Amino acid sequence: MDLELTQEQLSFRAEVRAWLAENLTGRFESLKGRGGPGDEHYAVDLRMDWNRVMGAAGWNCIGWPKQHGGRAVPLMEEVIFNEEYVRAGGPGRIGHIGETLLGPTLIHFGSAAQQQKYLPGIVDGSEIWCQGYSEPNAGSDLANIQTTAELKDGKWVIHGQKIWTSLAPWADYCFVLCRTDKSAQKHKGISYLLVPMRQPGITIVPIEQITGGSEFAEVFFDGATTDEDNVVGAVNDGWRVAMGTLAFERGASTLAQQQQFQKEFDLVVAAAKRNGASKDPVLRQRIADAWIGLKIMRLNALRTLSVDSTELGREASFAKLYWSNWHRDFGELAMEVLGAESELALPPAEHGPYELTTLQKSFLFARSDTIYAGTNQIQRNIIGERALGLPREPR
Amino acid sequence: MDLELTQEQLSFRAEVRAWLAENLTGRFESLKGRGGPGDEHYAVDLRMDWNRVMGAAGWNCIGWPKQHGGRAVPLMEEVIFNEEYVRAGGPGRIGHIGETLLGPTLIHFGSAAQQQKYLPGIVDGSEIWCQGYSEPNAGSDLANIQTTAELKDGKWVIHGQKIWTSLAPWADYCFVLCRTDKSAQKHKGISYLLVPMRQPGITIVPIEQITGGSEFAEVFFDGATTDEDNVVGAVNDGWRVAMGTLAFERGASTLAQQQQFQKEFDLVVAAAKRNGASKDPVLRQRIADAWIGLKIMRLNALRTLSVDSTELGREASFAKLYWSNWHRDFGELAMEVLGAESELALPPAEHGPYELTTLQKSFLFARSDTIYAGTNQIQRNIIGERALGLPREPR
Amino acid sequence: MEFRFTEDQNELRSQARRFLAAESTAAHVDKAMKTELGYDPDVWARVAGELGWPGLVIPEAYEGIGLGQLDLHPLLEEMGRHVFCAPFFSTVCLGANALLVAGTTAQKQAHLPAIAAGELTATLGYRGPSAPALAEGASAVTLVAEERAAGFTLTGDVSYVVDGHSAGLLIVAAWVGDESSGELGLFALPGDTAGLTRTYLPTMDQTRRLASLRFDGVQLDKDARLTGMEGGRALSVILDLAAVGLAAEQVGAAEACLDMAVEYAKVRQQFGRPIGSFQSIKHICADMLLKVECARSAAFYASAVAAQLMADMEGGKLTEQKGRELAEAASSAKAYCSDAFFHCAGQSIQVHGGIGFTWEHAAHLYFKRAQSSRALLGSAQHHRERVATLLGLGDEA
Amino acid sequence: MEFRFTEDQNELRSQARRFLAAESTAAHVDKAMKTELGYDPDVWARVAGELGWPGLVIPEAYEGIGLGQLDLHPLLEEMGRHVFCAPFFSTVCLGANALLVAGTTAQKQAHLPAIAAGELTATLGYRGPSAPALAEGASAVTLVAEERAAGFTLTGDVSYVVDGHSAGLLIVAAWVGDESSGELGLFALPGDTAGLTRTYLPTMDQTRRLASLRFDGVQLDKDARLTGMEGGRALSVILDLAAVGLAAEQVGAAEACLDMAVEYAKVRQQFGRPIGSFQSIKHICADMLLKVECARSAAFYASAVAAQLMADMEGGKLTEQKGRELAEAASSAKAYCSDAFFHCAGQSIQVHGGIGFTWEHAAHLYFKRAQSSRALLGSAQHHRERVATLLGLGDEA
Repeated sequence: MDLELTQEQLSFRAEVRAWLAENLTGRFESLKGRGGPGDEHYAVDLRMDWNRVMGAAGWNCIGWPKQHGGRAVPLMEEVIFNEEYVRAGGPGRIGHIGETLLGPTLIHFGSAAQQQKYLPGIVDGSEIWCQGYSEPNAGSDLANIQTTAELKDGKWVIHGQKIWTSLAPWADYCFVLCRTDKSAQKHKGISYLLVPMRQPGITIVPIEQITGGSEFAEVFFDGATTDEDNVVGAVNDGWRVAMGTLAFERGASTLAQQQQFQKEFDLVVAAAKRNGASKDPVLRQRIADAWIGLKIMRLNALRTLSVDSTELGREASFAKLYWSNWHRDFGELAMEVLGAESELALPPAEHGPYELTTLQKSFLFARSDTIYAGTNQIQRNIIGERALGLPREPR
Repeated sequence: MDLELTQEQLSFRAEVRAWLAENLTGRFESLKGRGGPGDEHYAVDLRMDWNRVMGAAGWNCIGWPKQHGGRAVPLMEEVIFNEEYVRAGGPGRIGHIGETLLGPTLIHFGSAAQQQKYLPGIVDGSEIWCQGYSEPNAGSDLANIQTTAELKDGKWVIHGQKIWTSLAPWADYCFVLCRTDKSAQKHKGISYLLVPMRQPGITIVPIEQITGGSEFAEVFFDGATTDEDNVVGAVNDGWRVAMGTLAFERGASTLAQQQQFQKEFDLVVAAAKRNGASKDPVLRQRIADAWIGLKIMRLNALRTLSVDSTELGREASFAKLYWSNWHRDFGELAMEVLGAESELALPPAEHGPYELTTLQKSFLFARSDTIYAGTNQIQRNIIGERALGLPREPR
Repeated sequence: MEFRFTEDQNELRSQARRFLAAESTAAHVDKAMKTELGYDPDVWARVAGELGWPGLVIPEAYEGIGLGQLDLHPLLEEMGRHVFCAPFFSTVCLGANALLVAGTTAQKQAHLPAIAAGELTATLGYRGPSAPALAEGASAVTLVAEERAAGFTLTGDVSYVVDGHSAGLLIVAAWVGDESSGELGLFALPGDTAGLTRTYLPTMDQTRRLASLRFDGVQLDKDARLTGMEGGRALSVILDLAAVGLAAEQVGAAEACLDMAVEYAKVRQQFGRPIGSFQSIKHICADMLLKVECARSAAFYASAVAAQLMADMEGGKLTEQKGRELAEAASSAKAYCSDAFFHCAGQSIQVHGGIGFTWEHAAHLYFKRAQSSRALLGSAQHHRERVATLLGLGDEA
Repeated sequence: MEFRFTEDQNELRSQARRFLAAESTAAHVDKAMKTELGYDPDVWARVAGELGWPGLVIPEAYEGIGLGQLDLHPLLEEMGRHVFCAPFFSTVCLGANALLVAGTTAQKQAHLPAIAAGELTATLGYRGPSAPALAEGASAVTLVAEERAAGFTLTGDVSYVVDGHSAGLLIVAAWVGDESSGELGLFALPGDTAGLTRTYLPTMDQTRRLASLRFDGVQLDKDARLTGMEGGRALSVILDLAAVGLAAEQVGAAEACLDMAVEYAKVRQQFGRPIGSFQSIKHICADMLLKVECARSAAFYASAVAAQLMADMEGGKLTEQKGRELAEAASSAKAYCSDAFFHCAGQSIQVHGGIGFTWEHAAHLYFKRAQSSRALLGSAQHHRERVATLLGLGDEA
């Protein structure tokens, strides 16, 4: 075990830190600490500018292979970048769906033509992607999607409805799971299509969420089209491609998220010191427990990063379950520490009709953490079946 | 709502209290507070004597109809009796399986001959019963029993194995669920037999449990017999009879149990006051929480007792889940309050090789509370399906 | 011994459920919570006029209906169940109770008939904005009442006052002289008293309004002070009564969360079967049921103790013992019901999945209400600590 | 940056698992735990002779193998996994560590080679039987060492001493002069010193022995006092090292509980399917996995910090900062691993159903060990409070 950074890693960190200090200023100052989960629809246009500035300096997609425009840095450097980015207050990455989901999918499953057409826009920060997976009747049971695509005159014609699509109003493209063979069994007959968002036949309806914001949207496809060759992998083999996408996440961003949580934790400690809760032995227990949990989140991620990708340890299987539950419990603790004050939203004069504090947003939004991207229940099934080898439920 | 006792109830209580004060003395003094769950094999012979003394004074089966030897007192009087009994330190009732399970079953489902033959021995305290339900492969899935009974020459001949049978070495009779029609579906073809325990073909093997005691036993039937007419209800209709038995429990003893728990709680409070844990704000929270939980246990039982038996409220559906989880958590709290001292068993000179304190036994035995008589998992299924009407799992 | 609702109480519950199912729908709540007033005055007028609820526990001598705190219980459960936006909790559980506990006959006569008639709303404020987070009751009071020949001068702040920006009658707790005097006084004053500034405070839970009150040397007559009971003791009893009322509300709201979750789990299909057939969802619902019913036991019992105490007080034979019983029952109920409601509101979102955290679905209203109810009148932790003290823990040395 | 076990550590683990799978079976444990000694001396002789484990972290200068605390980690995990009954924890984690931290070169020379050779067992005692339940570390010490010209006279009691009835070498903490002096001393003495009475204490967990020591004016020479580091600081470091070791043990034991439960859930059939296919059981196991791996992260990191600290100390450059890091890591690990092991031991019984609470099945051994490990060296609550203090909570005013 060696928990120290190498000389190369230290100088990489210095480079990242210096660049951010120099560039995340001026008109971008207002973005600091904003645009994360629960806040993804904040100042999108400015964040798109920022995304292009990042791209021009070569900071998008640093882990990608060089031939696809990346820097091919090792995983630990990606971690260091993400940590520095959070430390500097870097805003939620508007291009993250392209960089972490669609890009790796195309690199792995896409044709050379697809790679040439779509990857540069992600790398230079000019094009934004969104994800079209969930549907009203395909949540935990994702394979139950009903959106269809039919090939007509060299184009896929799409009908159906997607839901929980972040950034839909701003995205240039969407990767959409569609049923392309209705006669096939559930997991078969699905194709993975790349669809331009700015066309007739697509209607976007924002979903107002518990915080009053509208990070997510419903996307209705009513005869929207995409070219025949915009299918990733083979036709009717989209399920395998989609599952591949989910496997690309290997913990580099978990550490950045852990650091984001650390910032929220620091806010709670500051509040406790201000209002006297820090002297209360019962709350001290809970604050210490949260701190230990946060530390373990980091250690788990470091373990995940330290194993070869071929032998992903069991500690990777529960990362989502762990952080989402930690964050849910933490939100509750934050409110308890604030006491009566926990109710007070931001004053109406300066802010909108319903503008919450950072900790209130965190408290509320954390309730979705245990639901999206695989509910707690689904996560426990996966851990039980894949990591422990317990038998599946009879279907 | 009226939480006061009536004049009649007050004088009944005085009568019970006076009798116990006069009789639970002398040679029975050593029984005080003993023989409860986890301790049922304690001083069985003396407790059998005590059971006969109780019977002679008319205190066994006071809720039974008069024609069956009871006093036909209302439910609230049963509650009062049980509470006074616990308050006086009355030992675990050695005849409780006969009084609360077999007796009501015979009164409801038995023939007149069966009632005349078996009920008097329960009422006068001379005969002890045990229960033959669970088997190694029929725990949560009770209907999966494999013990068979075949009718030969006017006698049922029994082969198989029962497990978790309390008081087996001392019992005169056992009520045994046997498969009497192997060709029938799982819940059909089961009969409810009354079997004398003192006969060849029955082998009793005590099971040593976590506390070092042996409250339970395995009972092996290897050609044991019982008369043809010792079947309760119709042949092959025993499942219905067995389920009926389980429904007879309506909370009168829950209140006595709550009071038993109150005694354990008082021990913990005394320990906390002695060793300073009572000044610790964190443990104070947990002690208060346990007290509130105990109070609610009592209030739930009072609600159950206050509704007509035909409209059993939902609060009855979770009594087992509630008290077993309370007791489990309480045992853990007890150990935390004791701190380092929690490890110290009783000194070896006076006691056996492994003799635990009351709170240690409670702590350990509570781990079986969430398992026997329907595990937590089964209880939650029952609540979900029966009280809330949620759909059953597809089988 | 009987521990169940009477026929009359069940009838009151049915009446309330009928009315609120029609007049406190999700659309009504959404509309009301976006106004600064926080409720629909027309609906409130009907509540007072047609149903007489504001006068329910006001004695007939003061033109009320003369029922007890126990009869309030089913009503409050239903209000919680429907997230009813109205100044009922503030006016009845805080304001009217304060007058009943601490008012003189003249003071009761002056205000209770108007409250019963629905013409006057009222509330109680006690917490200073600068009070430590964990302080509660008297120890959270920072307002000071200086005694003059002609009356009192009130200076300082009170915050977190339920419906404090709109209530017609304000009752506030203040230290007489200063805090070191240890003498707490309760004062009643009209909402539009000169020198008083009221500020509406936007809250995370928009279904219950809070306000802050600034007293800038407010002059009150001598008879503004409620002298029917010593101020510290009175504040404690009033807050206990309010906590019992809040607990009842929490029970009804928690049950609404359970019911929503169960209904959804029966119809929502995933993997070709209703999600309620999966053990994970089924067991979540089972645990919610347990908490709802345990909460009901605790709150209903507390309501019974509250009813007895009020009866004893009317009969002029209020004992220390009864006050202690109320404290124990109220703190137990508030602690348990707060946690139970919060648990159910959170789990209801979990069972609903994605739609559970949308604004469109009512689940978020309950979740926010659960959080705000938990923080109001002292946290569960505060109430458990109080129970520990009442059990005599820590007294030994 | 690398956070994983090395090849050598994995090899050590495999070796340990092979040996213990053969020599620490359920039958061995059952036999050992029924003796007053608490372990099989023949097996212990083999552990020392064949495997050299007692000398693992003893420097080569003192005839040990010279590995670090980090290499101890996989070994302790395996001992926990097999509920190994042996004086390893007492001799190495308490005794040898105490000498390494606080001993002079002469004292190390006097005892460590014998420990490494397996000829001498050792332990550390600090808690007085009359210390308050929540006191821990120095504040739990009640033994007094009176200073004389020729040495020290020790009077008083030490209890809860792991293997205290059988250890060849006892190291005890005592107040020098009296408690008001604030000066803590550590003293090493042979188990058979005159004036010392040792009493074996039967325990709920029979797999780890406790004893009480009565000092009836025990006379010790001057050089019995360990003077390599100031006593109070040394005790704190030693107890942190021991807590780290205990945490590693807890990880292995927790994983054994998980493995047993999973294996059983795969084969046990009810309702015509393996019980592990039911979500309720599957999710219990998933949560156990999570706790086991999180516990491992916490304990392994703490072992790394312990290894660094020992290396720094050997190099003569131990800083305040490193001591603080160890305290933080040790208390975090002990708090988390205690709760994780207890959780897993309890849930393993639940998954096993009826057989889980029989004496015949090993589940009860783990459950009792989980409870005793939780109580040993300070409760999870104590360690969380310590973390809170280290975070600077409560320092502000």
